[in-house]
Amino acid sequence: MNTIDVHFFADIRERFGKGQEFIDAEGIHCVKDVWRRVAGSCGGLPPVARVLVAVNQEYAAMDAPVRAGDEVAFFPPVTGG
Amino acid sequence: MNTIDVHFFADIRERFGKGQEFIDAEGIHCVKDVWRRVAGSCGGLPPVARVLVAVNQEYAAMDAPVRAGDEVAFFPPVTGG
Amino acid sequence: MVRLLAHPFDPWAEIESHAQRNPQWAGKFGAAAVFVGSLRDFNQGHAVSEMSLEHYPGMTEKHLDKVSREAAERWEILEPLVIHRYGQLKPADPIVVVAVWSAHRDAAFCACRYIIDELKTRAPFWKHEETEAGHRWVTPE
Amino acid sequence: MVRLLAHPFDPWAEIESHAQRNPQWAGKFGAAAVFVGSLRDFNQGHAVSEMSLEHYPGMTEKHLDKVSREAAERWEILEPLVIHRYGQLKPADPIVVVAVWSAHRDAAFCACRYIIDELKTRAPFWKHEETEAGHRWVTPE
Repeated sequence: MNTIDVHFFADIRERFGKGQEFIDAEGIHCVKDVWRRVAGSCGGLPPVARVLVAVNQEYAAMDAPVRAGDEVAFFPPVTGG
Repeated sequence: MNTIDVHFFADIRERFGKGQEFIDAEGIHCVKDVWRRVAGSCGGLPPVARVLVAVNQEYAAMDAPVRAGDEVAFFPPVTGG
Repeated sequence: MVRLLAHPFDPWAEIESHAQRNPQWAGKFGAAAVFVGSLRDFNQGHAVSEMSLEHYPGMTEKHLDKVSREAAERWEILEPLVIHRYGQLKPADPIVVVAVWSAHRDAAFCACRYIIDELKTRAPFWKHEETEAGHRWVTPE
Repeated sequence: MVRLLAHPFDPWAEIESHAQRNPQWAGKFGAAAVFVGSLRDFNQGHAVSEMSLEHYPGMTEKHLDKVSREAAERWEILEPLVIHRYGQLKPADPIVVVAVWSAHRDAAFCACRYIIDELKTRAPFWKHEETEAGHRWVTPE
């Protein structure tokens, strides 16, 4: 498995026009690399400062390490409850 | 109506052996007067400091005024809920 | 609404019927905070087999009405529901329910806590327990 | 116990069945603190006719399990019940239930408040409203 499983939720999912994308792990070291790769294909994204990140379903920072097989998610501030 | 309606609750009721007593309002000016009058007929009362008082169903102090027609109650610390 | 009950009751069913008695509330509240107190079978070092709850009829209702009104003045809430048992209780019996509905959770929580705390420290109720070691009046902890 | 539901539910009936599923609890707890959140028909200036709740399957359950465990480590409580809706909701529909049983009321209140606060600020749910002015993603207040 040499890919990274990327998920998008809520308005970020809408802007990407999809909820999931698999990317090649080649050249990916941290979350920010993943964001740059997927954002390249998408205009009109919210500022990175307003984007929350999870790696393998745990909150993570933009500079958190990522490797092949990881699941990375991008989403806006949560509004449950 | 020249009487005062005195109520006792919980262990104080048990020590008095009754839940209610009417006393003559003559000579009664404050709660402490009521207490002295009823306690006269009863040994083994708890120290006054541990007795709570209500006059007309509102919490009151031992020196609160009392007159004919009033309802006065003596009870221990409450334990509801 | 304040109710004193001499018989066992189902707290969750009472809460549900209170909301149903107020159909105009539907969609207006976003939060309900509830406290239910019930009788434990063990207290202050002894197994409890039965409890009787004495109260001061008249003063109890007045006090609980006043505390509910105070809560509604301090926080933006709908009319609270307060139910309290008296008389003979068995372990696991519900003793008290305080339910508060509000647009927002902070108001609901604060008002609920305020009412149960005031009730516990000021409402004229007295617990008398039957324990393995005899009977006794409960003293505040 | 954490449950995510795609259909409407009765919070009070769920609380009652949770306690009944745990008959060994009877008489052991003296306090239950409960929070129920439901959908208001008005939010941030607009009438709301419908809402959909998106979530992150897998992460949501993990997060709510973790928060429940943290609460049980910090306070002396029985296993909390956490239920959260997702999918399409109508005004007045219950969204979330947090119920905590304990020997004592302070632990029950604190743990209940902790869980709902953590859920609101961290659990991966997103609300999308249909309002009189169109649809919109809800932003945190």
